[in-house]
Amino acid sequence: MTKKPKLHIPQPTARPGEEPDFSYLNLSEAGAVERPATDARAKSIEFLAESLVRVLDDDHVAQGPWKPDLDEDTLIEALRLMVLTRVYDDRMQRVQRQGKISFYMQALGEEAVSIGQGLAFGPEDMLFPAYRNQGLYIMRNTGLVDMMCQCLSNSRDMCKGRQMPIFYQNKENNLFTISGNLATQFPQAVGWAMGAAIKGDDHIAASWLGDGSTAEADFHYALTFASVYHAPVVLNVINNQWAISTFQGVAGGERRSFAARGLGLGIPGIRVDGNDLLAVYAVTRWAVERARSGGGPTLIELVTYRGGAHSTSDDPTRYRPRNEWAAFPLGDPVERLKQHLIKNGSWSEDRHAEMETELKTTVEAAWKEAVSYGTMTEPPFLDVRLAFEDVFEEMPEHLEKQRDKLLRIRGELP
Amino acid sequence: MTKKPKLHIPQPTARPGEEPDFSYLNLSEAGAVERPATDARAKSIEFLAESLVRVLDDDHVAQGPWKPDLDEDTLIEALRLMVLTRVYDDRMQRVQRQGKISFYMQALGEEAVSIGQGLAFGPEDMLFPAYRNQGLYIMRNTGLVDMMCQCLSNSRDMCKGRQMPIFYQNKENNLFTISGNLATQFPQAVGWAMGAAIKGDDHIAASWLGDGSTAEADFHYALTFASVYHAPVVLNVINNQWAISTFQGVAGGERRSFAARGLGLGIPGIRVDGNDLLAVYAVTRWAVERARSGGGPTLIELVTYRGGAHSTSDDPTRYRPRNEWAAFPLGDPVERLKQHLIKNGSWSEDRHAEMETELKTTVEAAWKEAVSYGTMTEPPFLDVRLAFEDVFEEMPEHLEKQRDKLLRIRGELP
Amino acid sequence: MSQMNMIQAIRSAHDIMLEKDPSVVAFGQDIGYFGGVFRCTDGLQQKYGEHRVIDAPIAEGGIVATAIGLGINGLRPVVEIQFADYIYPGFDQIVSELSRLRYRSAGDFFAPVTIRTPCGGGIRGGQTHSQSPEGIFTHLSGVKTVMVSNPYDAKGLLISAIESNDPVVFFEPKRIYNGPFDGDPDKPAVSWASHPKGEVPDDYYTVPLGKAEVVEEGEDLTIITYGTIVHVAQAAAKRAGVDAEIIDVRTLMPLDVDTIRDSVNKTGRAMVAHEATRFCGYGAELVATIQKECFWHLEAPISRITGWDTPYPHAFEWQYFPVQKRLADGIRKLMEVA
Amino acid sequence: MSQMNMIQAIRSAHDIMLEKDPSVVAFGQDIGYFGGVFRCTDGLQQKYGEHRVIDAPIAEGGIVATAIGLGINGLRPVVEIQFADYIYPGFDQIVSELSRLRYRSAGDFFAPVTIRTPCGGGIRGGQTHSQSPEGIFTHLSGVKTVMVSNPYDAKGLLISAIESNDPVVFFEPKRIYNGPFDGDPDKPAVSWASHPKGEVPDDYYTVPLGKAEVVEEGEDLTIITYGTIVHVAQAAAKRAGVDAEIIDVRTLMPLDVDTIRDSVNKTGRAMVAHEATRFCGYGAELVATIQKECFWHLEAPISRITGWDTPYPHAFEWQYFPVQKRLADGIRKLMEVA
Ligand SMILES: Cc1ncc(C[n+]2csc(CCOP(=O)(O)OP(=O)(O)O)c2C)c(N)n1
Ligand SMILES: Cc1ncc(C[n+]2csc(CCOP(=O)(O)OP(=O)(O)O)c2C)c(N)n1
Ligand SMILES: [Mg+2]
Ligand SMILES: [Mg+2]
Repeated sequence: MTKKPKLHIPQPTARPGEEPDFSYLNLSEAGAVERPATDARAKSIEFLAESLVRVLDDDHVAQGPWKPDLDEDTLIEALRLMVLTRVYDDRMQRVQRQGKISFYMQALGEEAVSIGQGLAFGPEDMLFPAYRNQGLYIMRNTGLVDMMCQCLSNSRDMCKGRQMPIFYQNKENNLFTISGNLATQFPQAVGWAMGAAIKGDDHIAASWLGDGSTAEADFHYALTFASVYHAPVVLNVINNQWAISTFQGVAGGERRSFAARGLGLGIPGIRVDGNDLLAVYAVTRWAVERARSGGGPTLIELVTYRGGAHSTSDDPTRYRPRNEWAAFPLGDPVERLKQHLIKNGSWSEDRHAEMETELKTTVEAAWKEAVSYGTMTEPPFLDVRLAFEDVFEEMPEHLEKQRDKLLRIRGELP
Repeated sequence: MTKKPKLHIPQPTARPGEEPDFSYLNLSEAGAVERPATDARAKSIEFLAESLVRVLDDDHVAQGPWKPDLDEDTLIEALRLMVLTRVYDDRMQRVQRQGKISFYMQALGEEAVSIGQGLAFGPEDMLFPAYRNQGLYIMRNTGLVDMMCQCLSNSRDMCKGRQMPIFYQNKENNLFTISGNLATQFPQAVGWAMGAAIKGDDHIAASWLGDGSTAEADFHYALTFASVYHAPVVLNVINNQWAISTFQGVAGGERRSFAARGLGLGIPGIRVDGNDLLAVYAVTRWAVERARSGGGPTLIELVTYRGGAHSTSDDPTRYRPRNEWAAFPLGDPVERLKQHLIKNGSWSEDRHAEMETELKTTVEAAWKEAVSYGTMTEPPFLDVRLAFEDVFEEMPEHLEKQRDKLLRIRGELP
Repeated sequence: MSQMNMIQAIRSAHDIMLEKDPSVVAFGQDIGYFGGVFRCTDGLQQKYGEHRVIDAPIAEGGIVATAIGLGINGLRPVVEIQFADYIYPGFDQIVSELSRLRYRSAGDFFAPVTIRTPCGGGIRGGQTHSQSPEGIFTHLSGVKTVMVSNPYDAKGLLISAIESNDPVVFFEPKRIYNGPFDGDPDKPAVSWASHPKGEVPDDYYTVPLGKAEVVEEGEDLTIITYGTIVHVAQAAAKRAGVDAEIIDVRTLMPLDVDTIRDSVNKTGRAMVAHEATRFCGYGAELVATIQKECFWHLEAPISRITGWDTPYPHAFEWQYFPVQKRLADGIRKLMEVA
Repeated sequence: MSQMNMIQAIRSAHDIMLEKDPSVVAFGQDIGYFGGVFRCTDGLQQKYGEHRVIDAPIAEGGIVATAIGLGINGLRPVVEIQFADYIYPGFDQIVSELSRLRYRSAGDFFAPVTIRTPCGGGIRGGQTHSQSPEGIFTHLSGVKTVMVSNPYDAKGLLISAIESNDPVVFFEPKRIYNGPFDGDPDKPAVSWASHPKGEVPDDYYTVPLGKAEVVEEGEDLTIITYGTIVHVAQAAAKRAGVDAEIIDVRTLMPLDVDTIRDSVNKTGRAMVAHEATRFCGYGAELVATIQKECFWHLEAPISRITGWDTPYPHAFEWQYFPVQKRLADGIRKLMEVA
């Protein structure tokens, strides 16, 4: 090969040792983006996919037509849930470092996505979360102890020891089980929504995936089927700028926003400041109303930043500047909502510090309780028979035999 | 289920017994659509994905900025190739009906796609055709006898008996082997184009698929990888209004054009009158120049109509009006180019009739020659040993053994 | 009772279940208005409406994925994949989601999806309309796999599959949709009319998942097979003049080991036959199971007669297919082992 | 010669081939700038440039498809699928295109793609980071399948795979990337430093595709296995105090039948072991082959020791995994058969 290669290779704006550079982010002023009616024609609202819906301005004041109608209590509760998510993450990250659980993934910096969006759905709307949506489980009352027991694969594990940490579920509260396979739940949510429409129900579905995951086939299936059947579904791309080591350009983000992906199928896209809880809520609520009233699917891109490592198996200092998060122009979602509430006079640094302490205590107490149900290395353990159950509704003979063989090897059967 | 279902089910405008209705087709006047520079920014030319590039007007006169610079000889040759495709199709359709070949698929009504687009590429550009692109093989000198021998799976079959009829290939002239699996070749073409760019070559790639096939994952992969790596590739959707029994709305065509599918990834889309050879050529040439000069991928939607059955296994009268083709507003591509040439004074009904007779004779002679190399039922047959070759570069032992076993059963080995 | 071919029997199963259970929906390419390229759902959209019998986009992965979503939402989807050769784009959703959903969620979520798909060759379909990929589904934990060989079973097993809360991959050998095929390609096609299993009850009935059937009793050897080859084996045994016991496995996973063990222990000789390629095909599991269960009774090595380890070649279809003569030769050889 | 772990050996194979053959390109998720989540391509983009070692979007199907396109255009792609559990979105392109391309085009087109992927459990990866799906690839006609068990073979076989004009699916058991694992989870991890196969030539060499290796000679029984379980089998045989012959299959397809036949005919007893689920797993083919080839020499039924027919459960990882004790028990039992 003597000729000069000319394949375009996407390049992040900064690598370790370089200055962070977010000039590529197309930002709008808070309050600047028009809010169309929820029944606006898809074609007429394409601008929403390119601009960035923001409510909170740099002075933490809510601005413009997307400013949602959320009362003080709700906002304080939202702040509490975001902080709780962060405190929970922090605790779990640390117990992983101590070897108590095998793996963990934080949502650091992305808390407004789950909490802000979660507020916009009705309790019977079915949510298909991705692995960084722990906030959805927390806000839908999954119970910290239950979530911790899942991560511990202990005797009270909701998954009966079958899943790695963080793969929660909450059937009662209409939260689907998380998959380790990226994007697979996206078209499933569309199918669920189609089912609701077939049954004549008013419920809608929603799902989440990351910027990197949009390259998967399931993203395309979801958009295509949602478009064809006009399914009542809210599809969300969490653009936290990074997949694992590859920046969002490797998924096509260099050329158009992720919110634009469905335009060619007639699916409205909205790009929103993912670190602005008010904007996140407002945009999601818009999409929820649209879907529920027969307006079909919406694709929302939440622009945010992955504040931590991809997972406890990852070391981001190898591929991005250490201080990138600090330089991220959309800031920290917790800090922004907190300052907004302080500005409004509904909150204070003291109350915040108090709440943080309280939540740390809550999480600490939950952890104490959770480990009392066992850990991977300390009893009580799950009964090993469970490894053979739920493969099918009823256990077939060959699995009974395999189970008994294992029990014999373990000396638990003669 | 007592509630009323409300899932949107796409509906064609006419079913058997009803009046054809193409009012859903968004048509532009011939000559009306602007022709941007080949290096125009994707964002600035989105209108091309919604309008319909047309050159030939209702009076068969070439109009407007897309009017290509093709000389009379080239146009006559194009006409000849279209007619040849149709005559070939007609002959092969009939021999299938006679049981001489097992299967066939016509391109009736879509001849301008292959011939018009084929003219726009350089000989070293690599083409990845779909099964209704026989015109590409014909125009790149595949040889009618060779094509027929493929359909016959006879002793001169280029595929050595391994493929059903119509799955041609022509390596020498840079035509890839056709796959029975829809859409799979689309991202392969993108990979080929990426390879050309890696090697620093100037060659580009192109691929084709149908409206129905755009729902497949491979369509998404192709667009995504083409966008990410800015691959020099021309991607073509042949929108002939129908998949098998499902109209293009079941693939999402109700809401946006297929040309628009890549806009959300920054890929320009052009919607073109697929029955207007001049427009087809002009648009493709534009995309070829853009790709070759580093402008990246283009998605072209060719609006046409499947004049015949889906295949010889299909009966379209079960699902669409008999007279739909006759009512199709973009007419018959052969007739339109013929009338254009007559109008220009370069052609006449007589010369046309003469050419048709000649081509029928040519095709007839080719068929005679082809069957002399055997048919499925008459010798010479392919050597059965060939069934075991080319699974791998060298035959592994287990296949040698299986081959020998078969030969022994057949009494061809002791 | 009616005379039905396999297409009619499958249609009847749909019809009954669509009628009986409002949560049943049929979903697939060309299955709605048109009634399917093999006509298995003909007339059903007209009867049950467009919300029950739904035309799908050409995206096997999307079909399986959205069917899972329908299933989670309380519906009972019966999916048609137009040809088994085109099931692979849906493979990830089957392996990674459908088959493991119940397990990973400790029983909280499951999707009772039935995936029907025509398989097998003998119709000049070449390498992309002839495959028998059952062996890659039977390796999965969490889906049941069926291949039917006649109209009676097709209807009864399909109803069982639809009613099952486990996902089922349901293979229908297209060569025998219209009549049994005895593996002699030179003979004219026959219809189901003359076959006892072409007599099918009009009403609801089930054939249980997980049970093989002894279709011929015999003493000399046991042929374990399924799908089209059941008929080939019957004819081949006759041709070889051997008193063969023939087992139609029907449900490939979970496997009815008892029926097979009892038979082989009785005859002492076993042949495993299928149309799919041999290496790591389903037959390998049958052989492995038999050698373990019947080791001390075996008088000869278990033989395998299958498609060759090549793609399905268009021109050499009948050289690829395990035809009657090939089976008969194999039977004779197996009987000769002293 | 250097001490290398399996990651270093695989990196060295890439390094040598990228250097030697300008048509070789590496392609996969996170393999470029970052060097791969398991570090197998660390430093290679820096050395060979961004056009030779390319970060890919998260779309396994798209990666395989475009790699085929690269291959058709004369390049020699070495693809990494981050975990074997995520290979299924690429399955259609592997089955329907990559494996049959040469056949369907009568040799005119082929794509010399190597697909590397970490497989297997024992790292607390749960059901989506632990799978061993080799058995669904070995059933395909037209791809070769490899699973390696040590650094020396990993490098030599990977070079062979890259140089092969046939597509190769290349499994790397991640549990033994950093050291052999003898199947006793309670023992501390060991490194490759003390293992003879951790001695790896720095330069180019090949280990041929299609050849098994006898890693222990013995008289009492033969254990046929591959990947991680090779080490488990060695330890288990010692633990059981049995003079076992142990065969590392290495290339699963095409299979080196001769080596296996000779050994089992000598010992008269065979055990097949792998980590993948049992039903229709690769072991079934091994058993079927052995029973056919060695029938008259077998003194006991061939035994299979494998993962159970369930997904890989996070908490019960060591109950699922065929641990040393399980193999040792199986060996003893097999020797007891009179
Ligand atoms: C099908 C599949 N391929 C690859 C992986 C491995 N993997 C896990 S997370 C990840 C990156 C995902 O990035 P993104 O979608 O942006 O989500 P984020 O982690 O940023 O939230 C990858 C490649 C996987 N889990 N599933
Ligand atoms: C993966 C796959 N799924 C299904 C089929 C069966 N099939 C063959 S052609 C066809 C319709 C394709 O329609 P379209 O893409 O519009 O192309 P057209 O035939 O109209 O040219 C279908 C469903 C196939 N060949 N491959
Ligand atoms: Mg991300
Ligand atoms: Mg079409």
